[in-house]
Amino acid sequence: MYSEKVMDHFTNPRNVGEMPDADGVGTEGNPTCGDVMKISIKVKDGRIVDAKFKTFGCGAAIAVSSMVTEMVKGKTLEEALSISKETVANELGGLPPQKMHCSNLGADALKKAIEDYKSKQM
Amino acid sequence: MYSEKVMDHFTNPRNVGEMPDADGVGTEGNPTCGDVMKISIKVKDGRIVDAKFKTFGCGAAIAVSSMVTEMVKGKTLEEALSISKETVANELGGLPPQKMHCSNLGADALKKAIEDYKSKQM
Amino acid sequence: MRKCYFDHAATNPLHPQVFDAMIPFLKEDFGNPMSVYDLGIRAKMAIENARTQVASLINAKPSEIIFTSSGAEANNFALRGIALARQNEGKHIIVSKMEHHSILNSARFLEKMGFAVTYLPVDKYGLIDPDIVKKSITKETTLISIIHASSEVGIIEPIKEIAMVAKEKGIIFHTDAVAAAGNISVDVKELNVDLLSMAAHQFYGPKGAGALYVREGLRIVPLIYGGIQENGRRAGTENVPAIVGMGKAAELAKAELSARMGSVKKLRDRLVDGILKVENVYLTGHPTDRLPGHASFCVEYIEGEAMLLLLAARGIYSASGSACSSKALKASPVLLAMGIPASLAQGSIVFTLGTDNSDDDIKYLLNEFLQVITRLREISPYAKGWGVWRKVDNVFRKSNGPFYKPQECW
Amino acid sequence: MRKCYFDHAATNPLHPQVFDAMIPFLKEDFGNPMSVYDLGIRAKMAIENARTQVASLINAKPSEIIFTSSGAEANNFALRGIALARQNEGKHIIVSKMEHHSILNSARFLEKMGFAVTYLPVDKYGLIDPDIVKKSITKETTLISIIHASSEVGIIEPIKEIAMVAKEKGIIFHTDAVAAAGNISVDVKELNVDLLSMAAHQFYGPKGAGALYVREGLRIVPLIYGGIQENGRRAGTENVPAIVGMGKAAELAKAELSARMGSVKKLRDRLVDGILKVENVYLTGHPTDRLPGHASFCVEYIEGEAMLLLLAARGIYSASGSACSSKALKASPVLLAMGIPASLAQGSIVFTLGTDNSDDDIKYLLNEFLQVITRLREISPYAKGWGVWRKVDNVFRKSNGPFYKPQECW
Ligand SMILES: Cc1ncc(COP(=O)(O)O)c(C=O)c1O
Ligand SMILES: Cc1ncc(COP(=O)(O)O)c(C=O)c1O
Repeated sequence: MYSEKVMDHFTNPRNVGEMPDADGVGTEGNPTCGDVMKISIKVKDGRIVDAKFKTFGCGAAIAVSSMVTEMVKGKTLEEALSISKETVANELGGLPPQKMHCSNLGADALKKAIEDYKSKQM
Repeated sequence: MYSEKVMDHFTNPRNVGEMPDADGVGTEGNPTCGDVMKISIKVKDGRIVDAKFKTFGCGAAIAVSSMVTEMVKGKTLEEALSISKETVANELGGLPPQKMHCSNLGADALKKAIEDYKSKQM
Repeated sequence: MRKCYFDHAATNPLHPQVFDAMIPFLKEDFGNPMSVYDLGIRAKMAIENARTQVASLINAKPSEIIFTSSGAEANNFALRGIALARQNEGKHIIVSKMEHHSILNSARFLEKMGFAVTYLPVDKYGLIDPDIVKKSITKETTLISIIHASSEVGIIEPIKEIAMVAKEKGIIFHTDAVAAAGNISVDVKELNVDLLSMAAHQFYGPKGAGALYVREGLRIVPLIYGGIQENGRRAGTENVPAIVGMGKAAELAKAELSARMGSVKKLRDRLVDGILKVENVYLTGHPTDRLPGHASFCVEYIEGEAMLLLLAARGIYSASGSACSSKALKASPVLLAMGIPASLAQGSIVFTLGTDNSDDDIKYLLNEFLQVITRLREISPYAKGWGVWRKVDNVFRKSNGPFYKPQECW
Repeated sequence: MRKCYFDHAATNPLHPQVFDAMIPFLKEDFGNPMSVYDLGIRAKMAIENARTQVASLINAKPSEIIFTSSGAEANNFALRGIALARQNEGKHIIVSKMEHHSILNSARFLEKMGFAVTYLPVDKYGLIDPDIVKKSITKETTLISIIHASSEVGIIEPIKEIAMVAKEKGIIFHTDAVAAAGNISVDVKELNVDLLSMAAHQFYGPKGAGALYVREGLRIVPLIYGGIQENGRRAGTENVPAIVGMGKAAELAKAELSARMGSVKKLRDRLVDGILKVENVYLTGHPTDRLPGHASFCVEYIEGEAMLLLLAARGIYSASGSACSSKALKASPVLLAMGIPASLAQGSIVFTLGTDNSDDDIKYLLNEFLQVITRLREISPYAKGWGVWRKVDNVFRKSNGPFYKPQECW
């Protein structure tokens, strides 16, 4: 069902954790209907230098979170904002169709984290 | 489906034939709906001394005819008239239920043959 | 004793390669295809592979195949599923008198539910006239279902022509191809049918697996409700070994179809030639538009079950449409619909050939058959003619003309 | 890697003796049971023998058993077949919220056909109260259908008591015993039920064979129309190998029932004890009235599919009622009906044991399970509590009382 890459990120997720000194934090989802992702980012000179996640959810949700935190590191905020459900799924070698919608919340949580960061700058 | 005895009488039927000098002939059944039996008897001193049959029909019908012609030989007319569907079926070691009704016409054909004989005596 | 199985229309032996394909799913690969772990995924993938194989046999897309447990289930599903799905558009359906019980009795169920059903007549060959189909269509007609090939008399109906009639009027068309699929070339695109039934055990696959082709986008009401198996259209834990077997059987049938048809037809023609040499034996069904392995006859003056059992005692397996040979004790309605008199229908005997039959089987059959007929005719009171029953018979002969001089039409 | 199959509620491996019993019918004994010659008779006799074996397992008469292709088919057949047969007497039926989809979705179909359906509520254990059943009965009620045992939470319902309620009012009673039959003692006479569904693959028999018990003399409308197979009540060429396998599996289940129940329960109790040592893990279903091999839990703060897949990666097969683990992407309606909050239902994990499991399997499971939970909780944002979601959770805890202190109730 899951690609090898999904299984790899699910069973050995990268960047698990909280970030006490996060510059931005975003949470997406709802445990009563499925998956929840919480992404924390550290920003320096307009670039995301570190990212961590905590996820409540299925294998796909964990793999997506892991992949998003990997993809985002070193990217400018603009670049990071261009990450979409599709680009994450592609990086993972595809996701089962029924998982595309519900468990693929990484990009959304990331956007929220970036917004959080931006709102704090204002 | 059929008992061994039925199969024996079906595959090696006794007393097949017509009887040019028959004392009585009885036919029962109808080829459009299934089986037809024609039984011819020879009567001497109130006893059936010979019987022959011709049958159009299934295995059970042929076995029944063969058995009836065997059973009847040597019997008085009264004794012969007491032969019923059930006694024939019992002699054959039983018949499948659905065959009891349609293919078990031997006793009826025999009755008709005896009636034929009797009507000729009058 | 020699054993010759000439009853392939009843069911087929399993192809050894089909057997081999099934075994792992009766052993280590026992997972439920709905399970999300590897054992379930392997079962699910095996089913999807089988779906592709079955689709390929009839030139459909895999997503257009719904697995069922039998041909009868596929027929019930098609007839009732479409009639119900479209009942707001009309409540009239059309079937023929050649249909299998699973169509006829589904139609009768629909009648009880308020549908009107037309049962189309057939000619002496069992042929359905597309023009008669056309004339039977009303504004209320939503579905036409016609058998592709008859397992009783072997006739192949003009499905493409009838489907075209349906298409012209925008009516859904189903064909019961249970006896046809895997035995002759069946292509849903070329036939232009909307639904098509099939059963694995008719082409060397296992019992317990059938399929309904449903053209993409067509809505059908399920027959078996429950979980989301078969995309929510047919519930129940999938019979994985049987489905895998059906897939393999379809793959083999596709690869070997023309070879099988050729060899089986050659034997069949020899069989028919031989049997028609016997006096007062008539071919039933169409002389040329028939399944390649199908040979069906009516033998005058004797009864089918008796023939069948004496042949079986000699190791030859066949079928009959006589009343006595059916467990329902009714002569085949198909034979009667073709106008065959009931007395003659009692003499029905059917040989259906398969890839397991050889030339020697045919020789053996012809020899034994003559003996059996001779024997039974000796026992029959009609061996010299139908006597009082002749009248019926003569009327029939006249109205049916040269068909019953088989030498002329075969 | 060690392989431990703890998903017997999904499907069972085939018993080796069942496999052996089936093989001849996949090979030389391939005849159609409707055929009147020896090959057909052998198949027919094998089916009748299986019918006797299945009947004997549930203390029924052979003539009261109708073979189907699955548990789902048996359920559809029962619900719709009785509702239709009795529609002139009333159009109200009663089912519970614990039912399998094949009952629930059949009920919904009947609703579309103009029937009224009551879906009975359950308590926190999933228990159905006979008094509530009684109160739901109207003059229009013709059928009550209640699940015997749930494959999701293992609870065994008070079928005998509910059947008595139905009997008192002269209402037909069906029980879905698919998860129960062959796993606990099921006796139709003692339970006094009118209809009962079962499936072979739930007791080491094959997929593709189920059965519906129909009390003698009870009229039921067929689900699959066609020929006279199964006494005209279920058409389609019989799946002889699967039916034979079901018979053998029933015979073995009957002979070994108490031994199987004993050994499986011992392992299950050990499993439950071990798992409930983990913090914030709750047993679902009833503490004592449950299937002997059934252990089901909700694990807080993590999700079922993730647990299930990490376990599977370690060779441990289980199930979950979480939304993400179901192909329909819906959390188990059964868990929700029991009042379990949706967030907690996501943490559903179910282990169902069978005769192939050993003590070492349990040890292995407990060890790996702890690791998997620990791991996933490290990843979870809720490991220290539900945060804003706690409110829901607390309400639930209060209303559900001590049940969620499993130490007290197990
Ligand atoms: C209680 C219950 N009813 C019905 C079914 C459906 O049976 P089947 O999967 O054989 O269709 C199941 C399946 O496991 C079940 O557990
Ligand atoms: C034309 C036709 N339709 C339907 C069926 C029923 O198929 P099954 O026996 O698989 O239920 C048959 C059976 O041989 C058949 O020949």
